[in-house]
Amino acid sequence: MTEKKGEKTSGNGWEPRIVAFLCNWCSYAGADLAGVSRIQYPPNVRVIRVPCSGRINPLFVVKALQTGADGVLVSGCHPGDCHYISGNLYARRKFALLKSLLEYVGIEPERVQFSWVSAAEGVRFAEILGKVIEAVRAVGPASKMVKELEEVT
Amino acid sequence: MDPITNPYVPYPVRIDEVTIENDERDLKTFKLVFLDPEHEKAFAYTPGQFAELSVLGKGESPIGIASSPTEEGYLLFTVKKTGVVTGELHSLAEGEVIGVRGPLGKPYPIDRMKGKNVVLVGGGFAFTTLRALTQYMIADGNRSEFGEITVIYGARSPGELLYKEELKAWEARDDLKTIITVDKGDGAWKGREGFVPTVLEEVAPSSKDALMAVCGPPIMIKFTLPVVEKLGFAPSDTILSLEMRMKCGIGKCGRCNIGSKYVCKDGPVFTLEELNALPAEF
Amino acid sequence: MSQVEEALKKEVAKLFEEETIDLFVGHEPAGVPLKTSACFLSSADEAKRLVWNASCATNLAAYLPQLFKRPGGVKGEWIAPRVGVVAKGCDSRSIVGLIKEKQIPRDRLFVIGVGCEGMIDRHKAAGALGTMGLAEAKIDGSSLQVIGTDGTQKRVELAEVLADSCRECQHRSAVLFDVALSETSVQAPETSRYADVAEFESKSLDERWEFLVSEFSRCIRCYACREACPNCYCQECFADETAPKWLGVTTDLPDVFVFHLGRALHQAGRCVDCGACVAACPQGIDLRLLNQKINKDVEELFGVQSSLSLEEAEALLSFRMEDDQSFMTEP
Amino acid sequence: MLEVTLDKSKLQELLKLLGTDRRLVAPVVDKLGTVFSEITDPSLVCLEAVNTNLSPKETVFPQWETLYTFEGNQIDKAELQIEETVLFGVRPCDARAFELLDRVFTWDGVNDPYYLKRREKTLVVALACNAPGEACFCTSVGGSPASESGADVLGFDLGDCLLLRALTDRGKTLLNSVSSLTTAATEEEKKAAQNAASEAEKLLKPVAVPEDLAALKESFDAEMWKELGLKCLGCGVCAYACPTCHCFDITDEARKGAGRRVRSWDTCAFSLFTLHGSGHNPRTTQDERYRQRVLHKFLYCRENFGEAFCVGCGRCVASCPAGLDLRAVLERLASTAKVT
Repeated sequence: MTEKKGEKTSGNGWEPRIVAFLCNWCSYAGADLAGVSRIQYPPNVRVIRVPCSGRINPLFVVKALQTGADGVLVSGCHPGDCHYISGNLYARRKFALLKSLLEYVGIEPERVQFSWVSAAEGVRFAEILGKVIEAVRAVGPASKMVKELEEVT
Repeated sequence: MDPITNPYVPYPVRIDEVTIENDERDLKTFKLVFLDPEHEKAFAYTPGQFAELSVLGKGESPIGIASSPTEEGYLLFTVKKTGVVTGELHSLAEGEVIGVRGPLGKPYPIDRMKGKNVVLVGGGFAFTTLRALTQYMIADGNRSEFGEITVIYGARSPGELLYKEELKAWEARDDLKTIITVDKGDGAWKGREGFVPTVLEEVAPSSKDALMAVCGPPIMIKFTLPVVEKLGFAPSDTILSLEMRMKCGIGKCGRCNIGSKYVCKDGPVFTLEELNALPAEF
Repeated sequence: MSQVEEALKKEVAKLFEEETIDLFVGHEPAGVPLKTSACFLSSADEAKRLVWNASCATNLAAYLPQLFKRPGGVKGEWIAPRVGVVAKGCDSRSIVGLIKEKQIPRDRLFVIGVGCEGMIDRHKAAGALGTMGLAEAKIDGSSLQVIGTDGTQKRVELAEVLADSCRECQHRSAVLFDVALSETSVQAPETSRYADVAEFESKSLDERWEFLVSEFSRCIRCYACREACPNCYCQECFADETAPKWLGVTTDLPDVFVFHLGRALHQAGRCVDCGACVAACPQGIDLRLLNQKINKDVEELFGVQSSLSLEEAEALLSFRMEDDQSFMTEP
Repeated sequence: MLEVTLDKSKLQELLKLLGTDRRLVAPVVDKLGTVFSEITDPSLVCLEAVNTNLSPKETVFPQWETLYTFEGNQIDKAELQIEETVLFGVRPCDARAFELLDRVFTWDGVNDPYYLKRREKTLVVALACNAPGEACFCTSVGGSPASESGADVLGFDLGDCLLLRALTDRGKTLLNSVSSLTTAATEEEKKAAQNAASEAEKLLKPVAVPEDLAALKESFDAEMWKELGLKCLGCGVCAYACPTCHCFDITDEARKGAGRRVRSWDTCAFSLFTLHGSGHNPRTTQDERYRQRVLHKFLYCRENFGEAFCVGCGRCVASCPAGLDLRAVLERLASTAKVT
């Protein structure tokens, strides 16, 4: 994510960059399944595998936005299916607050999205990701929280 | 931004050689070569001084210069892996370029040592600038300027001793008394065992016409100083080198002061007499 | 409030005389008008230093955790002191939170509860004088007389210069105490709770962003908000961590945002809206806008207000199977 | 000595003229009083407040600045570019602080190119005080409401007009460049300026500042630091508001090997300020850190620079969220030779 400002905002050529935090036990496998099943999903995503959606510190999402991600997708196991019994249920509370707070401060709600995808739901993963990418594409490149390192003097 | 005129800009140097110093592999010695001979000329130093090693993107870390100016053409720094910058340094290979900013601080009082007996007492990884001082004093042409030289150096275990090959060469010299000790030996260790303060007491170097320099971890310093005093070394003849958190290294950033003295510019080398006049805040 | 002040002094003196406490934490006057400072008393005669008035805005709970830490250099057995503290509604809620988070021991604490009619926002009071400094202030019933450094005199209604937190406060009397000196029946109307947040929510996305940019561009990263906050007791704040490094140390806006968003998120289910962060901010940043938003969401989504009782689980340390998930993306 | 008078009706014109081809920085009204800000509209300049909320040190020593940028192991060769600046409406205490900062940034002949370049490019137009602010004590620390130290021009507010006195050659050049707006000051006006300053001086409450350095040294072990340390929250308000505090940090910001090395304000009040990589910290408690701040200003700086690093602006007193009052601390230190 080091592209300079100019490259990022160039009109038609611009492709949204999505960071996806995926639970190892479900969504990550779901994404994998989508891959091996030859279900097409866009290449705009960088996947970060986490042991559980409960491991996701809301700061991961904030930090991703600050370092230039145009969108963030967080995906975990459906309620009741958590490998650690209830990690996703604790996480859900944090995510609800995070999503609301980011929109409240003025970050487009399209940029940060959450979903439940099981290991068997390759199609669902591809559909959700596609939806996220299109939503982010519609709001354009992120700029509000992005830390630029160009010279400032 | 020119490193010669701007004290915040490091000189670019190439890592010429990396030596793993200890069994734990968290101590490495970096041999650094200046890319620009003008910079090498500008970097005129004396044992006891330090420099900020700079890894762009990670930061800087103040490290004592382990080489002596008598070893021409390169600088040596022995670095312990403790944080972000030193961790990054440890991951670098020969041939890569880093920065060196300095030389910084006051060196050992070499002029005062001339014509006198010199006792150097070092412990663990803090031995680096004492190595520089020893190399300086035994270098061709310099040795005759000093009286008897005694080096007492200890580490936790044989595997933790720095500069192992060099120590052997020192031990073989007859114009240098080298005593190596470890807290606890292993099966193969044939040398001395015992803590540095105890060994110092046993060796009991005379304080007559002599200066003493002590470098080591705080706990070693604590138990060594009473022995130094017992041997009759005056506080003004006892020299220590301090460590302190630093950033700028040039007396501006306000981080390393002990009372009105700044370790970066007034130190890191102090006499015990100077330290005794400062508040106990280090 | 002067009767309460007298009662407080008596109570504290008694606590020392009866050897119930070793240390008392209260408010004493500071060197400038409308400002008080935490004070740490260790004997009955010192009780006369205490004050209780509309400038005791400091949340004293912030000072408590340090008192229960073994001091450096103390070897062997160490017994924590028995600490007394005067607590208005918000202080007492913070105390509840700190007990629940095991930062202070309930059994070494003696809480004197007092009712609170709201604390003066010093900046608002001084603001009545325009850009002049505040040389003197006198509370006179329900009004406040302020005198500027140029001699200008102004009279303002106390209600107009109360801290924003106090205007919306729902819990003015201590929720946890060993002895209560006074209670107060004054309470903000239920309807006005979160009024400031609701108003902000009604703005457009970009208006909200622009407003916060203007607020946060004043931030000088002094961390007064963090240090004044009873909840910010972390040994190492995420803002100071270097591995991972969450944010830079500059006042570059994205860094400032990460700091304040991170801090607000760490307050989720814990903030009692005491206003300490706002009062501490030397730049007048409206930090409540973020904290109260989270408080509002926590209450609406999970039905919890922070730290009202020792028994209730904190919002983010619990869940319900049926928690709202309407925010999640479906194909 | 060049002394001229400017009718206040021409103040806007003066500011406009000063801001031509230069950056003009002056106080404007902000949320909590006034702050120094770059001026594009001179009508916003507000000279009424005694002290700005934060000091003007930001102009010569910004909260953060890029020391240099880099890519890979290459440091950008470009030299620092600083705009010519006029800093207008600085109070004499703050101007005096520049003179103190100069000493640190040139200490022992080691020059700080960043500070010095900004300082060299900044003309300081100070404005004498007619009345003290809420926590002012400049006269107790060697200053005065009309101190001339650190400024190029000193102005006096005489009601309808400003008397402007050139203090340096640069100041003289500056006043000459605006001579179309000014008239030579009359003897009466000069006298009025002197009177205003001495009247203001009378209004300042004296604070006993400890003079005996040996006694200050003894105070290192005083009990009072413990209580002050309990009160001190360990934030950076006092240091960041202070015109003479100058401690800083150096950090790198980079992505994939490209980025910048920045320096930013830092303070001895922060617990991590002196933390060693080894985990050792020479100042583990807040009382040690608060003591460091006070003794650095009133003992160590005196030993090193011959003067206390405090100009009596009172900002630390007015803005301390814990209600700590440096004046009271000084009184306590001064009250007894050996403080317990």
